[in-house]
Amino acid sequence: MKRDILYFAWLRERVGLPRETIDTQATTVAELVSELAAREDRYALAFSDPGALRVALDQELSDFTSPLGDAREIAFFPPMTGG
Amino acid sequence: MKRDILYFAWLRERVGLPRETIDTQATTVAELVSELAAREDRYALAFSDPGALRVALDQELSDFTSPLGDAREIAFFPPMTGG
Amino acid sequence: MLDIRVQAAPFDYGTECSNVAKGMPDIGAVVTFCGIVRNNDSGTLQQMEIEHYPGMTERALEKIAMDATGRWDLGACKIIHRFGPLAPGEIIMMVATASAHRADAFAAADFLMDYLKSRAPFWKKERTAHGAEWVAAKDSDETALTRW
Amino acid sequence: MLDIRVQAAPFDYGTECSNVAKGMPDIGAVVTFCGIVRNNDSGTLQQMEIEHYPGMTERALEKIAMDATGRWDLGACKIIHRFGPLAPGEIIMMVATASAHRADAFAAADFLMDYLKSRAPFWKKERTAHGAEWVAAKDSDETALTRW
Repeated sequence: MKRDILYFAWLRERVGLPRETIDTQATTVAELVSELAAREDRYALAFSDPGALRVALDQELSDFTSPLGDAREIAFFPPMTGG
Repeated sequence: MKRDILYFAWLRERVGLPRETIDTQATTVAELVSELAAREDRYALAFSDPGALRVALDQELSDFTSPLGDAREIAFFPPMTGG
Repeated sequence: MLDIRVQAAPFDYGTECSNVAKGMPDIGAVVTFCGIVRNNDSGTLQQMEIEHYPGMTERALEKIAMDATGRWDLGACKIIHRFGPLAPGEIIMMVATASAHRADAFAAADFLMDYLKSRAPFWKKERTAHGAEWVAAKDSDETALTRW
Repeated sequence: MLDIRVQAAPFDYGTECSNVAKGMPDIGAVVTFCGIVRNNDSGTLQQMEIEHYPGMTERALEKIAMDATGRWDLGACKIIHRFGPLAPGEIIMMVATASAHRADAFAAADFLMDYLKSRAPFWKKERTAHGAEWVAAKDSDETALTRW
């Protein structure tokens, strides 16, 4: 299934791009992370500590154990620092 | 000793004046209150429930058990409602 | 750093908010509170008259502000309180605190308001077509002080 | 009643404070918070760059504001948050809450800030002569959420 993957802040800088569309068989966030980390060194580095990351499915904060479901847009980023 | 006695809010309205100078032998706030309450009906009414009143000695909040000391200005008023 | 004013004249809340931390590089957070003459439930309030104790008021506000700056790391602390007759919707008073961090600014503003409510010599009288009545102090305002 | 804006442009904090409760007879209390780009201890900060997640940001802020209006009796709730490059001393964001009573206005503003800090998709990067660094989230910001 085709999904848009978005990266923000230092994750965006490590991966080297803000968004990309990939075709994936992953069914959970954790599976998607494993698939991305296996792609290239820069992805492996970016996702080396998933506990330090957050994920949003279609712009809703979610968990790494969540099923991807129909989510079109999956975003990864460091903990937020608003305000 | 001569002391200025001030009244505020509904206490001022009941006593019928905002301030007066009296010559008193009272040595504590409680004694002064008894003396004032004994003067006239309007004072008796104004001071009928001292628990509902507050006192300041020379512009510092104080207690009814406090000695009057050198205080020149003794103010009585209801609980404050600032803000 | 302390800015304390007791006045009959109106003041511009927006302007006072803007200038709390002007030119202070260490400030990351400003909190302001503004109290407004609220109408009663039946909408019949004509006027709120605020009486105060000139001299003691300034001293009490200064003490409260000093207590706040002693407890929290504040770069600025402002209290403006009006007295005299006010119409519904008019601004009664404001406080503003500025700090490096938000927790200090919030706690200090909250503290200022709690003490201002029951330790500063102001009294409110509400006037409607049916007459005038002094606003009674709330027990909850007195117990709020135990938080600190 | 909700006023939520995410923008690169500056806004006038004073004006935004003034108009929170304009024309609302039930409001007795307004609380505002304003976040400012604070310089670092050595005074070498050149710029703070704020990145955000367009679309999700607006949704997250709306959810946080809705949660606040569900928990407290608010007549108005405003959040303005900027993104892009900001200089030291510039205003980053503000929240404002209006209520009949001060306790609701204070609690809601404090709540909005706690959730905004760690549940709205903003990230800050600080630039000095020595390079740029992403601001790390603080554990204390995450634990602050357990207060609510």
